[in-house]
Amino acid sequence: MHYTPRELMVVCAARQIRDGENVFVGMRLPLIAFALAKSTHAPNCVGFFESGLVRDVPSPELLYTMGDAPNIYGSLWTTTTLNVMRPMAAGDVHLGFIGGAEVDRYGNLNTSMIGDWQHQHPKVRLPGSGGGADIASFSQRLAIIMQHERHRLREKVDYITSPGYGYPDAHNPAGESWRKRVGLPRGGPAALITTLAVFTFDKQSGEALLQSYHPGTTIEQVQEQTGWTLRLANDCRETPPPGEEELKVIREYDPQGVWTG
Amino acid sequence: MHYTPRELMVVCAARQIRDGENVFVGMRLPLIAFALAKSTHAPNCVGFFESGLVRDVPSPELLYTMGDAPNIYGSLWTTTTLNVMRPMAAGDVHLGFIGGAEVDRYGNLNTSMIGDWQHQHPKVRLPGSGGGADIASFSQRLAIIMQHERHRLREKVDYITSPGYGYPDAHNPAGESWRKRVGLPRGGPAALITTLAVFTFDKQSGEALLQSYHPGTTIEQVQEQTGWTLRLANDCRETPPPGEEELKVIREYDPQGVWTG
Amino acid sequence: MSKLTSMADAIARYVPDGSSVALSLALEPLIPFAAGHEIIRQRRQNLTLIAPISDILFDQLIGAGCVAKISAAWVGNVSEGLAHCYRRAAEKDIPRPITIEEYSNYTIGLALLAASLGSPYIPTRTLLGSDLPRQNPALRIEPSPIDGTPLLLVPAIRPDVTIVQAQRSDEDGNAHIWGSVGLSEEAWLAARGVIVVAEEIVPRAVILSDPNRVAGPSYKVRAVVHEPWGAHPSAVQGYYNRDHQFYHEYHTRTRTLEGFQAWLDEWVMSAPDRAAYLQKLGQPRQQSLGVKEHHYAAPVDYGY
Amino acid sequence: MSKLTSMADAIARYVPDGSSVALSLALEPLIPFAAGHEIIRQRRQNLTLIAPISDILFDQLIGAGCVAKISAAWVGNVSEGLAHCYRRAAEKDIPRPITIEEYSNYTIGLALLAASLGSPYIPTRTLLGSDLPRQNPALRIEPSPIDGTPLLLVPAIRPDVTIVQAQRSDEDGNAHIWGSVGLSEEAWLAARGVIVVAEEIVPRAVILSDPNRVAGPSYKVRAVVHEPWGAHPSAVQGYYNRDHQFYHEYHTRTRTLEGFQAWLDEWVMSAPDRAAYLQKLGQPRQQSLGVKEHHYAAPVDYGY
Repeated sequence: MHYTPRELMVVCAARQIRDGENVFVGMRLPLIAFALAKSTHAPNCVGFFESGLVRDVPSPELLYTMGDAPNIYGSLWTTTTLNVMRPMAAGDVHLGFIGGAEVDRYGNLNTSMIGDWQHQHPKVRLPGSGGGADIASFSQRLAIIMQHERHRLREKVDYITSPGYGYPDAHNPAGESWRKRVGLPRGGPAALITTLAVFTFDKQSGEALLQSYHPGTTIEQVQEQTGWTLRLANDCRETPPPGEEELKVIREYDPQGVWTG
Repeated sequence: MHYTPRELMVVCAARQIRDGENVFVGMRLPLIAFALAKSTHAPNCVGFFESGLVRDVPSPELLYTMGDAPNIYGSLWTTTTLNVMRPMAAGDVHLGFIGGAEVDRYGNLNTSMIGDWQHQHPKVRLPGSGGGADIASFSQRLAIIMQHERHRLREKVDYITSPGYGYPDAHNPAGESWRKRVGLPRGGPAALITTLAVFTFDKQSGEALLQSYHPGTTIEQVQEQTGWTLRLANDCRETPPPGEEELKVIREYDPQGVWTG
Repeated sequence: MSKLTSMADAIARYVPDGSSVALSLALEPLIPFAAGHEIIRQRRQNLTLIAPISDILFDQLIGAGCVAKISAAWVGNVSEGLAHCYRRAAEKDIPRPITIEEYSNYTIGLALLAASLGSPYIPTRTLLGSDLPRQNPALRIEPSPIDGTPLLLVPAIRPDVTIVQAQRSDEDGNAHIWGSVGLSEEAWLAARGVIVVAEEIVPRAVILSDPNRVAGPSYKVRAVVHEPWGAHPSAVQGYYNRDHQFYHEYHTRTRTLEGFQAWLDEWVMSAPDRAAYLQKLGQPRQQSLGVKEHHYAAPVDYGY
Repeated sequence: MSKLTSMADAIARYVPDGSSVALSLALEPLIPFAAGHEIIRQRRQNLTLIAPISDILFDQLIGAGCVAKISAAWVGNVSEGLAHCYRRAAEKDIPRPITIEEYSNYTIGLALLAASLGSPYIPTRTLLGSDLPRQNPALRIEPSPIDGTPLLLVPAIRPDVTIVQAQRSDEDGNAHIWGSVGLSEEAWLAARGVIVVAEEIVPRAVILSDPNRVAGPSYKVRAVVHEPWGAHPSAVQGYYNRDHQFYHEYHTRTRTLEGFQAWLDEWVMSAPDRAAYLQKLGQPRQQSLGVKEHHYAAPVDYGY
């Protein structure tokens, strides 16, 4: 059955959600992933939206922004931005989703500036963190969703907006121990989901491991489009394609393919 | 025209309120003082209640507690305790009222413990600060309302719950400079209103000055009931008695004399 | 899934001996007396009680010997004055010694706020120069790293459980509270778990029709207890008014230890549950406390 | 006394050159575009803009040259992506250089919270290991006085004025807001003054019938502006929906400087006020954005 790369990404994102989890949901693909997980394997997950919303059923209509009126209607709690982020800061959010312009092999994410920002004007000024850096700092697991292009998956990002596993230095590795060193309370990237592949992370070294490559691509093609030398997960294999039921839910939610086309 | 000591105290308290001020209102007498000021010289004052209320008209019925239902009805804002205290912390409350079990010549107030609390059980355990210590710390002016008895107006209180002007030490005076030294952002006692008299305070030395003694008492009688040697304000005189209009408002609000009898 | 349980089960399961419990958070109204009385009946021990001001509920829990520690701003009887059991415990260790960590309303709020923010403390300028920082070992004074001026640091307090009295809730713990809410929101967000005690259990659709009025996120709710008049003698806006006379009677009857024992036996120990309590209170008295005049909120449209 | 004024007067009096302005606080909905456009028409200079995320309003104010500094978490076009004027200013100083102090949504919220609490800063554990503390000189990392672990200290931000878009308000600035409110409450309490822009002006009794829904204390309100559709193209729950197409057109038309100028002239400079803007927008488009289905909140009784 035919499907688009974005539909596959939504399916991969949904598979990150476990039943009963508190999920900090971003816009676009994660939003649809939340809807998909709810109606398949994770009926009891709860979605948090930084505009000030908690809801446990997908919005009745496709959203262009999380603040759209249909997302407020039927929510469990409509409140302040701080109020929905406070539980995340305290450790109650299991999984957070974010996207970015650049990511590096340690899962550090840049959504702020491309270029040598410390000494001159940035080459490209991106919108910035939004809630991304907070989600990356506070959620127990982070799932990153990105377009897979060689200039986006880099050895080192120009600017760390959302901390992943940092970098190794002369004496210490990246990874969980780096997060502890800098003072982050928990968490770290659990998955990097791209148009070509899915990566997991080695929490000790902090490095991305190729977990699966999407049907129609090869490890070689993924390497070509990746700015660092791939390390493979032990069970690295082809990404299981979407099931019919999964595609059905996605297309019911986004019939025009606004986000998944 | 006859009036009770408490009615006179309410009148004296109301005279502390200036038009247009934000007033942190306590219970009992200050509450009636707020109602009196509103309907006489300060129609535009606004009342703050720590249970989480802001209102600009007195409650339609006499209150036993600030959280009574009639006090919520018709309020400008019903919210959290922190939300009504935040403006006070930021300096927006002009006048705050509190009562206490003990006060000393520097306007330090004790509502916590009588006796040598540091080395043994307290002789009397009082209810504690409530919001009192915050009102004393944050409001621009503090008005203290108390029963005038020698054991209550002391040279030095056993425990400072609500800071007034502190104490002098070997090198520094009490007063405004003491508040600055300990780090209080502003404020200090402006008036001590008792069943016998009204005191103001010398902000430099922090000492209470007898401003007026109530009709029927004398300076000597006030001194007898006061645990420190009185200092008189330059214009110390008899307290102007309540006007007819003032008593009318008080008795409309508290016809049974529940608080003012 | 429904979280509806009896009060007895909710307290038995979620308020074990030694736990720290935030309750009586809205100051004078919405005090969960029914929950407190069940804690007493189950003879809970070594509790830490957390609240801004607690009307007479804390006095009852202290007098019944359930309490080891109080972290609060005020323990008394709002319309009457002193709390006799609190005095006996603090002055004479009767029925048992209690540790008192004294806060102000603002600082106990900041302690709960800090926990809810995942922050170790909140700096403030209240209580400087007062004896509370000397009395309460949790509070500390440090120079500001920004300008060196003295700051009071109020460390986070994370209750094991917060008991919230609500007007109405659905079976999952999505609840509406209105009227003055005190520190209910901070305590809900700061706590590890929440027990909701509601005057009414309503369909989910009623609560979700007004999501801005919801008291807190229901994923934290462990139990929902349907307990009409569960807050008596305190007030519940739109349901019943404060029973001032009851507070007066309590004040006069509990001056002596024997008087308190008699009061406790009469109103708590010999009333197996809230139904029995209300029967004892009697219909006429409930009627006299009931709502005389309705004042409904203006309509609000969540449509699109 | 009534605080009703025209938008022109409100901006002229309360948003002088060089002031710091918090606006666009509810993230995507309730963005005060009408207020922003009046700021542009009055050619305000050297403003500091404060918000969590700002949809395209900040981009317009930057492109029009009103802005010297941005303290925000995100400046872009939520449904389309990058903000072209923001890029031109940050990358090429066009039309003028701007200082950017980058925050996250949580930390800009904490900065406003700190100001509203009268606290110099709030400590937190977000952003540690990120480059924001290096980019933003206001943020600093210090060891916790409690356990020595690193903490990010977020200093207070006190806006000169906060502009709040509300569904309804009375003439004194007692206002109701519903739907997601973002940081509106923090910004209201943190600011020196507040301008309320309301879809409807209603009698005081309507607002006071539901005091728990009031957005903030009205003593802070300097001006109340009655501006129906003042938030278009953003959404106002219960009044109109977000005009996604408008954001798309803006995104495509403002890629070039000339394109932006043309857009600005067409929608802002040559429309003297909101009425003219709406005339240009047209009835059919307003109708298409209007509420199709009403969803009213369940009744609430404040009676006693």
